[in-house]
Amino acid sequence: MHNDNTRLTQEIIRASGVNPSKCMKCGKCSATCPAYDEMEYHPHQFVYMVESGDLEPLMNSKSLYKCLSCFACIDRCPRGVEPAKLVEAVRFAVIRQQGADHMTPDDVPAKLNEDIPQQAIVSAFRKYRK
Amino acid sequence: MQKITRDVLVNKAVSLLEAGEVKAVLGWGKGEFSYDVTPTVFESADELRENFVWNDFCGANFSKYLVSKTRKIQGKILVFLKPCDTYSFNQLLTEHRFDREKVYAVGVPCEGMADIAKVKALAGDGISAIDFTDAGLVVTTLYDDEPKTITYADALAERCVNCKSKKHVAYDELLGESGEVLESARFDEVEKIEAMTADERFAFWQGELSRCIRCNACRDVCPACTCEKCVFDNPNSGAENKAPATSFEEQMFHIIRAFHVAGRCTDCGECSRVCPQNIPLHLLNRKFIRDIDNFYGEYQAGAEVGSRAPLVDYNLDDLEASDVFDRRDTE
Amino acid sequence: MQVNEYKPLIVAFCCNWCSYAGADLAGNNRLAYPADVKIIRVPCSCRVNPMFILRAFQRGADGVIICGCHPGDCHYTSGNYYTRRRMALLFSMLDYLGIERERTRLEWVSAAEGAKFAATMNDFVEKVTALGENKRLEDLRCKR
Amino acid sequence: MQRIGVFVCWCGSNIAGTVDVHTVAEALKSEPGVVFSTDYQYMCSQAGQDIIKNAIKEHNLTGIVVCSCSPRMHEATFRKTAAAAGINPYMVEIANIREQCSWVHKDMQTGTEKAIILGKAAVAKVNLNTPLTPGESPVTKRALVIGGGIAGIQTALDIADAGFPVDIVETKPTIGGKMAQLDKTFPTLDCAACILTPKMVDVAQNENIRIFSYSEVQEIKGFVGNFDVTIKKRARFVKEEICTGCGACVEKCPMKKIPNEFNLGMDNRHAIYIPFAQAVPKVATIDPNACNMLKKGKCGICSKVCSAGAIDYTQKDEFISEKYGAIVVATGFNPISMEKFDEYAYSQSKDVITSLEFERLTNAAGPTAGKLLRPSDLKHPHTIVFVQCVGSRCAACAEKGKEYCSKICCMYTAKHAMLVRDKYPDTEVYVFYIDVRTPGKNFDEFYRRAVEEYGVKYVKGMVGKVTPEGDKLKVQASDLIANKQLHIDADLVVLAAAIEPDKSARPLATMLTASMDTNDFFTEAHPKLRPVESPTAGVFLSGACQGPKDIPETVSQASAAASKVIGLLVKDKLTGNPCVASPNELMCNGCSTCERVCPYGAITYEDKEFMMPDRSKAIRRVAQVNPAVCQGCGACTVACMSGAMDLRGFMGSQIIAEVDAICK
Repeated sequence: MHNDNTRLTQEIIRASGVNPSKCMKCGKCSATCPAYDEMEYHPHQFVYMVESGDLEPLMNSKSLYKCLSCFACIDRCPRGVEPAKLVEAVRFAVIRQQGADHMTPDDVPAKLNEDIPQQAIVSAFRKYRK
Repeated sequence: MQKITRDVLVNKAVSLLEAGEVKAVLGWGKGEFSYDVTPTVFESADELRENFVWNDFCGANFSKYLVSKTRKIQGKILVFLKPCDTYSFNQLLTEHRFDREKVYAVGVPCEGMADIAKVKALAGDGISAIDFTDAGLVVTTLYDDEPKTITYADALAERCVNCKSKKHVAYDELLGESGEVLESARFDEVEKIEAMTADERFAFWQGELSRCIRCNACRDVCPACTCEKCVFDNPNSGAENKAPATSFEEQMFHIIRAFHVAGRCTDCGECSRVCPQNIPLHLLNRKFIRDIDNFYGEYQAGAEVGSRAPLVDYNLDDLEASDVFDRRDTE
Repeated sequence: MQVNEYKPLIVAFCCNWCSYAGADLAGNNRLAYPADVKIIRVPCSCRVNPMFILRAFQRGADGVIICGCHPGDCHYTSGNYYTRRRMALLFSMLDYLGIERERTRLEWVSAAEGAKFAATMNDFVEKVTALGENKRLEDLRCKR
Repeated sequence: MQRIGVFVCWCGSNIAGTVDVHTVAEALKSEPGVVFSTDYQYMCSQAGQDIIKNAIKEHNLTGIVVCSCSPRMHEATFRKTAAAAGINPYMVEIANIREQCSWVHKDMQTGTEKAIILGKAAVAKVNLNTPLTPGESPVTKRALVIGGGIAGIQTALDIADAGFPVDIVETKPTIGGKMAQLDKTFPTLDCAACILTPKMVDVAQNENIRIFSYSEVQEIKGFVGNFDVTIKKRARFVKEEICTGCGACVEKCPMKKIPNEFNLGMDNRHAIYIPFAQAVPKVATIDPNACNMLKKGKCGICSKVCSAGAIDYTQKDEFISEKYGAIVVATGFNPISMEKFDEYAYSQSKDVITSLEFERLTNAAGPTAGKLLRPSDLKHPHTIVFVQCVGSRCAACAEKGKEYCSKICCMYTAKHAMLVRDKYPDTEVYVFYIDVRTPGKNFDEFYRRAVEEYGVKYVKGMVGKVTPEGDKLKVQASDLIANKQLHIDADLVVLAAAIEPDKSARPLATMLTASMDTNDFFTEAHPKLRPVESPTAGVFLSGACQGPKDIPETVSQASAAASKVIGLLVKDKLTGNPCVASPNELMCNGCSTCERVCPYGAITYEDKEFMMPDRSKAIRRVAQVNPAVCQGCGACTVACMSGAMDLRGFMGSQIIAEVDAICK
């Protein structure tokens, strides 16, 4: 389990390209986050939890999906840590573990609809096909 | 074949000479054989019309001559520079080796120069005449009745196959058009050697360097080797040796020479062109260039005047000498 | 004493302010290292010309090591930074020529690191001894 | 050929225990140049030194090799011995057969063999030694201090008190610097003006000090002890010697809407102005960009009202050339621009201010006469938010901030917060911090008092954004300990802006050939042991130009720099280290490579005429080393391709001789 966790942590760090040890715990990401109040774990906690390998609660938390990817935290972080990229990487990790939520090319035509921007489907396809 | 014609060059030189703008012209002059071109100082229009040469054997880089010629000749000197020569020209200016005011630099476009060794290999010895036609070099030899035609591509010198730049980085006037800095495969051979085992590398260089006759041609032609007195000619330097007394000394010569031009070598390729033993000396220089690019960021000597060469510069977080190998091994 | 036991010849260039003092400290603390190491004092590691290194090899040295102040601690503020670049390039070139890379080394030894000096020399001598005599630098030309 | 004497020391049993000293002395006898060789128990003792002296006389020795302990121990001793016996002290070489031989090897045979080789190397070197004489250069007994803030003032006063003339060059119309703008000072809360202005007056009254205000350094030539400096005294259109500083001109000047730099643009001044009441020199200055008379030739009121007749519209910039022995850089700092920190709305709201602006707002001589009123509507603010580390410790945003800690912000913010709570207890004060850094005497106690006694609310966390809304500033911040996001309706937001070196520092460093770090702070000669000197000899560092500093630290460094300057100026002559680089002009290419690696700026170039190998004459550019500036590192010798540059005492040929002696 421990090894698994370490491997997963490293995978997340690698996939995101973020080095969480650059964080100086100033909290500016959380100060700037527009979705803060809806989160159980806040951006600075995110970074710390990944840094310390405390992934399970994070992956089970709804907070993951509260992040709007507005990138305000990336813009404001004085150390260049880029918390939003970590959030995205953790989301991917969850999706990979879920295994079943895949999208196949066959699913695409059914979803085509004037109200949904085509780009959204393309990116959903990219995200969920593996 | 060169696109720009001899007439354009000669006319330019003659008009500036006759107008008194320049006192002398540094250019390519007729040599003993048709493929033999001699660096020449022309001081009259007649000499120019008579002896000036412009063809696919005009590989010589004249920047170096400016060091001594600007001292000797009163007044301006016109010098013809191919794109690769302009880098050497700038590097010499960076090192204050001649007075820019005393030179009128005319940029000449270059389509790549031919290597006489390649021509000889294809046409045989005893070349009596070479004509430059659209189809290629038409070579007449003493032994064959029929002239042979060799394409320009087949005759192209190695350094021109891997031409790094068709851009003139310095000139007062440009004849024709300047080109661009090119993506070249000039480090491929270096990489090939790096990929060998230490034993193979040793065997390769032993094979190459053992042919050295210490004629010093590489040093004498090199536009980076303009020292007032070379360490190898200086009894107090501890490296003096005009001719090698022990087997080691060549290598000391070649390593030191490459080291002395490291960060200053513009990769003009003159050293390998003139080597009578065909030792690929440019592979030593390119090794340094490649290492510098990899370790300290890309640097092209002579690209601009006044740039700080990598060996007279440093960063606080430069790579450690011991990491040089780890870095390569993990690449 | 064994007769034909191979003893390498090691030349060590030490900067006056840090590494030479580090070597003295190794002496003060009686930290032994092989007598094959002969130290030449230079004001700063940046005084070491690649020609000196090649000269040592030419005259039969089996290994050459250069020791200087740690980066940031140079008595002359920046000398060792130049050394670092020069040696990185030189060592890389020697390796390119097929010379064993263990024969050259650049180490940072402070005046307080007597133990590091002795350990470095022990290690260096051991590595060079394992390689044996320095033939390649001399042999690069002689075969025809 | 040298006549060399070899002296092998036993050092009791320290050497003789592992090295057969007789064998060493015998073996070295046959080395080239050696005419005498002996051994003795303690060479460094009086008796041992006498042996050396006698041998020098008896055998007409020209060179000495002492095989003994490390040269770091007794090289100086034996050099003196040689000098006493009449030979040049630099003809002595030491073979270190104790620390680097007898003490690290156990076996007598090994030790002896190695000692002989080390002795041979020393003999080989001495064979090539030449007598060296240290260069001497005179010292101009006057110092230049660049910058007239507290650092420059303190340095100048200390140097002047020691009896040396000092000139201060200050770009502003008055000395005083940043400290003159401050209200109170931590941790004692003295009023800045009360402790600074008497010092400014001391400067004005000190006979040894000249002040060049409204001036800048134009050119610096020369080297330690002998700098030639050109100072540009900008035209202030007022005759400094005549102006009494009465201020009548200022009162009558019709151009009165010029942003007042001294109050950071928070109020206005006139086109003719005196920055503040205690300015030194207390003379008026006309701002040529604002004055109607200078711009359009219309007005001239100041000239009419000036009873002293000090106004001179035709005044021109004046250039003063002076010689100095030492130069002190005290160019200080500035807060960085806040324009790029959009999230804090500095450009959008007048009520988002920097800490320095806050100082002016609480200063009795400031735009609000010391009443804390917010700039937008001059109302008393009830909720104030202080934000720390704005632009400091900012690694990701090089274009916005600085990677380093600005050091002074924690303390001045505590001071501001405490003073507000003290004067206006009805005010709520928040301080958002990442870490509170308070190393310093009575510093942490001070900060704790702000929290414990004055009720300042310190919140661990940062402010994410500030949004002006109505007459409030909506502050969104995180409280990391409570794990909450806070939303505060503030009336005033104070940003602790990072500090950076003054913009004038970089061109000045170039003129001085003094080195700087990537942040444009001047580099010290040694980070621990020579913190107030620049690596360039004769250039000293005072205050924040070397790194962020508070007032006590600045003053300490200023006095330290002054003592270094005094130590230099008391000397009549400077004796250099003779082991310096020297170029062989015949071989020099003039290529500037050596100049680029020299950390001291010791190398310059000259055009000289030479006879060329073909007997023609040519002008060539050749390197010149200033022996008073060169420290003898040798970086240039390796950079020099032709080998024209060599290092005395460590010549290439000498080192090669040592290599050969060891390897043969």
